[in-house]
Amino acid sequence: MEQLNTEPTKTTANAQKPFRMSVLVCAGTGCVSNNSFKVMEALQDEIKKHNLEKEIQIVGTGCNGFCAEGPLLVVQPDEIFYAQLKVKDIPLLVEEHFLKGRPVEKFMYTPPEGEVAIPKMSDIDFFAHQRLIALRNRGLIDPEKIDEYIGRDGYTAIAKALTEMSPAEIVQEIVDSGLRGRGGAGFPSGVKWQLCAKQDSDTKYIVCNADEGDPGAFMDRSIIESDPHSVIEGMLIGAFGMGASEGFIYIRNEYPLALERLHVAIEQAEKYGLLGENILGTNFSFKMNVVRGAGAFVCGEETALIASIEGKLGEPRPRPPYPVESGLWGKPTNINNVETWANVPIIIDRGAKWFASIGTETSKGTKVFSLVGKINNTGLLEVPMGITLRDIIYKIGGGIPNGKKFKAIQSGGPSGGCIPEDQLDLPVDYESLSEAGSMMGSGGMVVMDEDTCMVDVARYFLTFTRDESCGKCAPCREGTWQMHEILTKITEGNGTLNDLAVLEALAEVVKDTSLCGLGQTAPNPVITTLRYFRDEYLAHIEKKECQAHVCRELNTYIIHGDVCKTDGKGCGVCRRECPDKAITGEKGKAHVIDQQLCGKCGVCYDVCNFNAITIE
Amino acid sequence: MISLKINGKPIQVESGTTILQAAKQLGFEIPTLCYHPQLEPYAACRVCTVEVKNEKGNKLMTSCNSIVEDGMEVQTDSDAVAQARKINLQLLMAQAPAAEIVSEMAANYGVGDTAFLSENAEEKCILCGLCVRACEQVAGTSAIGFANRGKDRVVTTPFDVQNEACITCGSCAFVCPTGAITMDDPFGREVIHDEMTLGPDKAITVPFMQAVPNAPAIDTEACIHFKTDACGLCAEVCEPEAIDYSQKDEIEEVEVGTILLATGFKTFDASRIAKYGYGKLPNVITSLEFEKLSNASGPTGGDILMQDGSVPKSVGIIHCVGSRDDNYNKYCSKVCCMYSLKIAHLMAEKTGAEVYNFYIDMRTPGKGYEEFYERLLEEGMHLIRGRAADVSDWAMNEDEEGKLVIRAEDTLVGAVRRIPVDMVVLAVGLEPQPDAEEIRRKFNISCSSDGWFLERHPKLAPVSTFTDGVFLAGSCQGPKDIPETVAQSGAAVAEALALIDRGYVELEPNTAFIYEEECSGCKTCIPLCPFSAISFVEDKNVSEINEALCKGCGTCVAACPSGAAQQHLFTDEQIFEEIKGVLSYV
Amino acid sequence: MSEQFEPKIVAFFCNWCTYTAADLAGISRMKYAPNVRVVRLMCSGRVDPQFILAAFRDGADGVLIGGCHPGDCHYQEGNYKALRRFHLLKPVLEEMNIEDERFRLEWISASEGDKVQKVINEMVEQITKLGPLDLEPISTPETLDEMLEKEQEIAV
Amino acid sequence: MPKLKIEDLQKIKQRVQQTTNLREGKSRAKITVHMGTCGIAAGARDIMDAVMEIIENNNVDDVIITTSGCAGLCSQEPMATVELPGQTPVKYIDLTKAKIAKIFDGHVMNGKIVADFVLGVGSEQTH
Repeated sequence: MEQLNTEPTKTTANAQKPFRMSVLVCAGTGCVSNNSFKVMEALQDEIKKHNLEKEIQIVGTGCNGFCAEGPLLVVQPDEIFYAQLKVKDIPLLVEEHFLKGRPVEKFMYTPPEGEVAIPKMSDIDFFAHQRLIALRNRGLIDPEKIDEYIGRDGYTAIAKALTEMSPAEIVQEIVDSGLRGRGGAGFPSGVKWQLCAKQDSDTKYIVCNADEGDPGAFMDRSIIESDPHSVIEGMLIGAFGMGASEGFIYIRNEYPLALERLHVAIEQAEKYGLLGENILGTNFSFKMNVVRGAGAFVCGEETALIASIEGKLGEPRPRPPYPVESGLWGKPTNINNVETWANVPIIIDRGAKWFASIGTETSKGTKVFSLVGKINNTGLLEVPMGITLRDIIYKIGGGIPNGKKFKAIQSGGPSGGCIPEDQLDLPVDYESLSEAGSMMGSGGMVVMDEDTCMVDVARYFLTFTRDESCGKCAPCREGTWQMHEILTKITEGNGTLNDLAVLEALAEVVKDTSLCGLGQTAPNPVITTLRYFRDEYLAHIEKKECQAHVCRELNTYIIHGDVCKTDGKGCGVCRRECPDKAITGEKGKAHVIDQQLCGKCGVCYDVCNFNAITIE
Repeated sequence: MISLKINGKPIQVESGTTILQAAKQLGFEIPTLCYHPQLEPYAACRVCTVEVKNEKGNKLMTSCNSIVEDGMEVQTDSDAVAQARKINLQLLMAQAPAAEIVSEMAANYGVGDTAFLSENAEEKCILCGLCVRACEQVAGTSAIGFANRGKDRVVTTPFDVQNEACITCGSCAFVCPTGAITMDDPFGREVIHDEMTLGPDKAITVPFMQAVPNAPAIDTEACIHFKTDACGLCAEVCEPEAIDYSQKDEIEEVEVGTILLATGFKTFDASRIAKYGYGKLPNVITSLEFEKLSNASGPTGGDILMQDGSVPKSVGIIHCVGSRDDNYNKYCSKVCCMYSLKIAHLMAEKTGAEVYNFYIDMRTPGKGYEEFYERLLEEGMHLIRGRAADVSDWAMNEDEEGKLVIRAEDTLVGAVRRIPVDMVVLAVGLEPQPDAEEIRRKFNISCSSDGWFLERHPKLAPVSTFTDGVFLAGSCQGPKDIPETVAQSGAAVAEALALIDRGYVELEPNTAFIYEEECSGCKTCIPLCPFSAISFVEDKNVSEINEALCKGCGTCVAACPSGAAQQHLFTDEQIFEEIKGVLSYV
Repeated sequence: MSEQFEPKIVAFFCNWCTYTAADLAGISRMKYAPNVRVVRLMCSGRVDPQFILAAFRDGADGVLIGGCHPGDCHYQEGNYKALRRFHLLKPVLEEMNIEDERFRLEWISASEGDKVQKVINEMVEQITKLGPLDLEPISTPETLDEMLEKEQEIAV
Repeated sequence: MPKLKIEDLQKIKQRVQQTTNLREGKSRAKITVHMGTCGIAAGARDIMDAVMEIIENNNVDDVIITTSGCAGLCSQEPMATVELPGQTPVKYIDLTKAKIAKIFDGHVMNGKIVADFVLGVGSEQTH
């Protein structure tokens, strides 16, 4: 980390000469795991070879959002977007575009159906419909350089708050903005801040919940990786507004890159006097701590998170008293999600009216979603509230790959529900998603196509909540386990109608009597799949059939003799691979599967490259 | 005050009261499993769920921890509540099939057996956390806690290793609703409140029903508050707030004219005779422990039970344990034969067991004692004349299997016999109190060779001692039974009252005195007097003896160089003459 | 001496322990030699060294003092004083070549009747062996003037 | 490290303004130096360095320099196009260090096209 100099520099000798080009390489975890660091090294070497290092700046930014196309980079100022780069492509790219200024079409992004490459990033559908507020700095700044954050109006909000606004005004601004919790429940943040500000206690705490336990959700990770200072500045503003002097960022230990960038950001902020004693010369002080979560999903729940920070067993305790009244070590504690905090600085900067103008009547502002599953443009997107699910899937998501049909979209992680095709014109906001039986949740969206078995999906999510239940209260500890057993029975073809009735009754009771959010929302996958895909359950029970052929015990594998004989010439590959020795036949002749012996493992179906085998 | 309605009935309660407490005041029973009035509510079992209607609409809430709010309408038995309770109870039944309390509670909610799968039929623990909270909030040691998540959640000690912090106070076992925690101590440490030991079962008890004063006292050795400064439950529940932990034992100095020593006896420690197996073999008890068993207010409520709780079918009573024995006490303890016969009779009457008495000589010295002995013989009690050799659980044939075998030589038959019995009562003899030596020195009285206090004269002054004003009563002076003790106590009190009533004290006739004119004031005598009876008269420059203090030992007289000090009845002349006299005859 | 020599022993017994022990020996019909003539005193502390010398002078062949065991004394410390005087007196008696066995101090508690018997018999047997105590006749005590005259002769 | 005051924030912003503008594409003018193979041979490289230096000296933070391929007129290399927002791009030909300096402060800084070095105005038709 080179020495940061803060004095305004004239063009002194060692001063940073202005660059003519910035190559913004995505260094989010997604792309890093796709070895984008090696791509950056290659870029550095090539630039040195053409001794362009003084003119062209290679910058590793946070997650750019378009994970499906990683490793990727954006060349500014021409705003050219290159995708799926390999190390071997770099020499050509550097010479052609960086040296000779001729963009290389071969490496550009071509949309799935379209043939023509789209050079400019803003023209690509994936980016066009998004509106970046929480992710305003993503892909534009190097997260490990505080100056670049300040360059894009960073810390002006806290400066404005400390000098021109009173704590009460700050809280009022958040109330007027209509900002609601981005963690999932959507509790109005302004109200929460007012409750905490009202408490008179000399010690109050501010907590940022970066536990993000939902599988398939990586919004908080990307925000911290691309723009840690936005979270820090948000917390500073909150602390000043509510009168807190110490803050905790509770972040998953499974996010090493985000953790490292957070520590770098905090260090730099402390060096600049933006954290610690009398910030920016005022008498406001704020100490920031980072606490690493030990991997328990339940610690995403407020009171369990508090117990975990206090060093106790991570298990929730009944509310009231709510954390704003008595949280960490009994002191008033305000907990908000990473995305909520990231929105705060810009609300203070641009004002509540501007923020309230975005989104729907009851859900203001934008929401960051991580779009995953059977979708072309897997990635991170931030869209204004009120956008329809259909737009997200088709306009931004680029539709379903391999021409498969859309079946359902699961929002809100394991505690969310599955929403079918006919509900896709639902505007995305807190109320409508919960009416549909799901919930906004932290923002994970899993798209499922026709090859997904909804019963198996419910079972998969129950496996998760069953293992992550803290085990304190009986309905959740035992209920999730029992629901999972019943669902397994159904997927194995032994389910009965009585099982279905017991499952439904149990799901309702677990939802109504569990102590904390985990238990109360764990049955959602079951309840929504039962509501929208009841026929699939009945098919599994009565007809012992799984249309999606996912539940193997219900599949029967059949070799079509003619295809096998003519196309496959009885190659016998399936016969050799079959673990149960259930396939008979000689070379050149049609092969047959003995249904009694067949263990339904599906190997033959996979290995036969003449698709002579089908599943009934 | 908060006003709300429960099942339609209005009620006003203090703010901060929980719904459960308010319901109880109205007499509505709400089932609970993980709730205990003395512990913080934990809301884990969810069985206390009730339906609450307030402005936000209907919601199911747990009543044990939810605080009442104004205008709340609570239903403790709506069908939503019943359904939730039924499913939750079935879940708990599936998790802990062996927990009777859960199946009973489920039964009166019309749940036969659980609709859910259960993995371990013996499981009793429903993870209610009462034990963990008791250990933390009552015992103040937090020796146990929860570990793991979800279905693998267990109550255990850190790293499943025996935790030194555990003070075996038994709070966890006491509070466990399903009996999942039992009180055995694999590490041989003293278990304060093991059910079957005959020690006190609580740290605050009335020692026994007839105790005087008949008021509970705290045993500071066993009380948790004195160990970890936590608990304090007794003070909490005592309405008259009569409990004051700061009280300490006080030493009071009382000026008295007479002292009556009645320090009693100790029973012979039966474990000193290894071969009788007391303390090692189960069901070998002493006669005093038998008394505790047969005592209606004892741990077994008067039933004679063996350690495993069953009734013995055959009992052996061994006489003269530690008495009439060269290795232990030579003397006969006088009372054992009669109380052994009483024990035999009680045993036969209460358990109908076959009773065998092993005696050397059946001593029935009192009024009606012999007749009692005759009666027992008619009742078919077995008597074996011979000191029991040993008691062992080593069986030589089947019917001795699992029994205690008493080996004794039957001198009347002239053969060694082996009697298998279920229980052995050792008629332990009487011994002076262990601190007799210390008491003796303090009161300046002497002891007989076997440690009993020595009376002034066996015939002429049996209840007084060499020190005037100190009298003896009861078995501290020698083994005796209750009638004799009562009689002797009467005598001792009479002697004491006589002394008190007289109003004056007879001085020793043989006190010392000083001839003033002879005394040269050399003060040799003054430091010699242990009773500081000699003082120095400054103006006359002579020593002077205070006759009331002088005990009359004459030590000062022997030391006086000038013969100024003399002793009544033992003057020098008298003694010289006496010496001449004794030497004058042949 | 025609028949066997019978020693005369004077015994000073303390009233509370040794005297009672002797009484107990009597009650228990224990046989011990009659040679002892007992002088009862309230405590062994009352025994004045002069009594011992007077006894030897008046023809005693042995002197026995009997007291309570240390710590048992009815008057708490009497026997300790006796012990001190006993040790101080021993060398004086040796000067007068009175054998050691002739003067003994024994602690005998009230219950040790057998010990009284043992000590007495043992002492009588020893002194019988030693034979009678023959002290040279001491000249009659000089008057004050005779002493003064002697002084002058030496001085000259 | 001196603790920041509020005004320092503004100063730091100033300092990195160039990088931010570069990345946001906000600029007062855009100079494109044609770096085809012939262009480079004809000395486009020096022109590029010259322009970089001028920008540094004048502490101008909102002028963008980019390169592009050969403009087609090899004889007039090295060439550069100057484009002000909302105005038609202007191509300058046969550039030398001195000429580009004049163009910079004439056209870029003051918005006046330096007529005598101009080849033509407007840009080629692309498909």
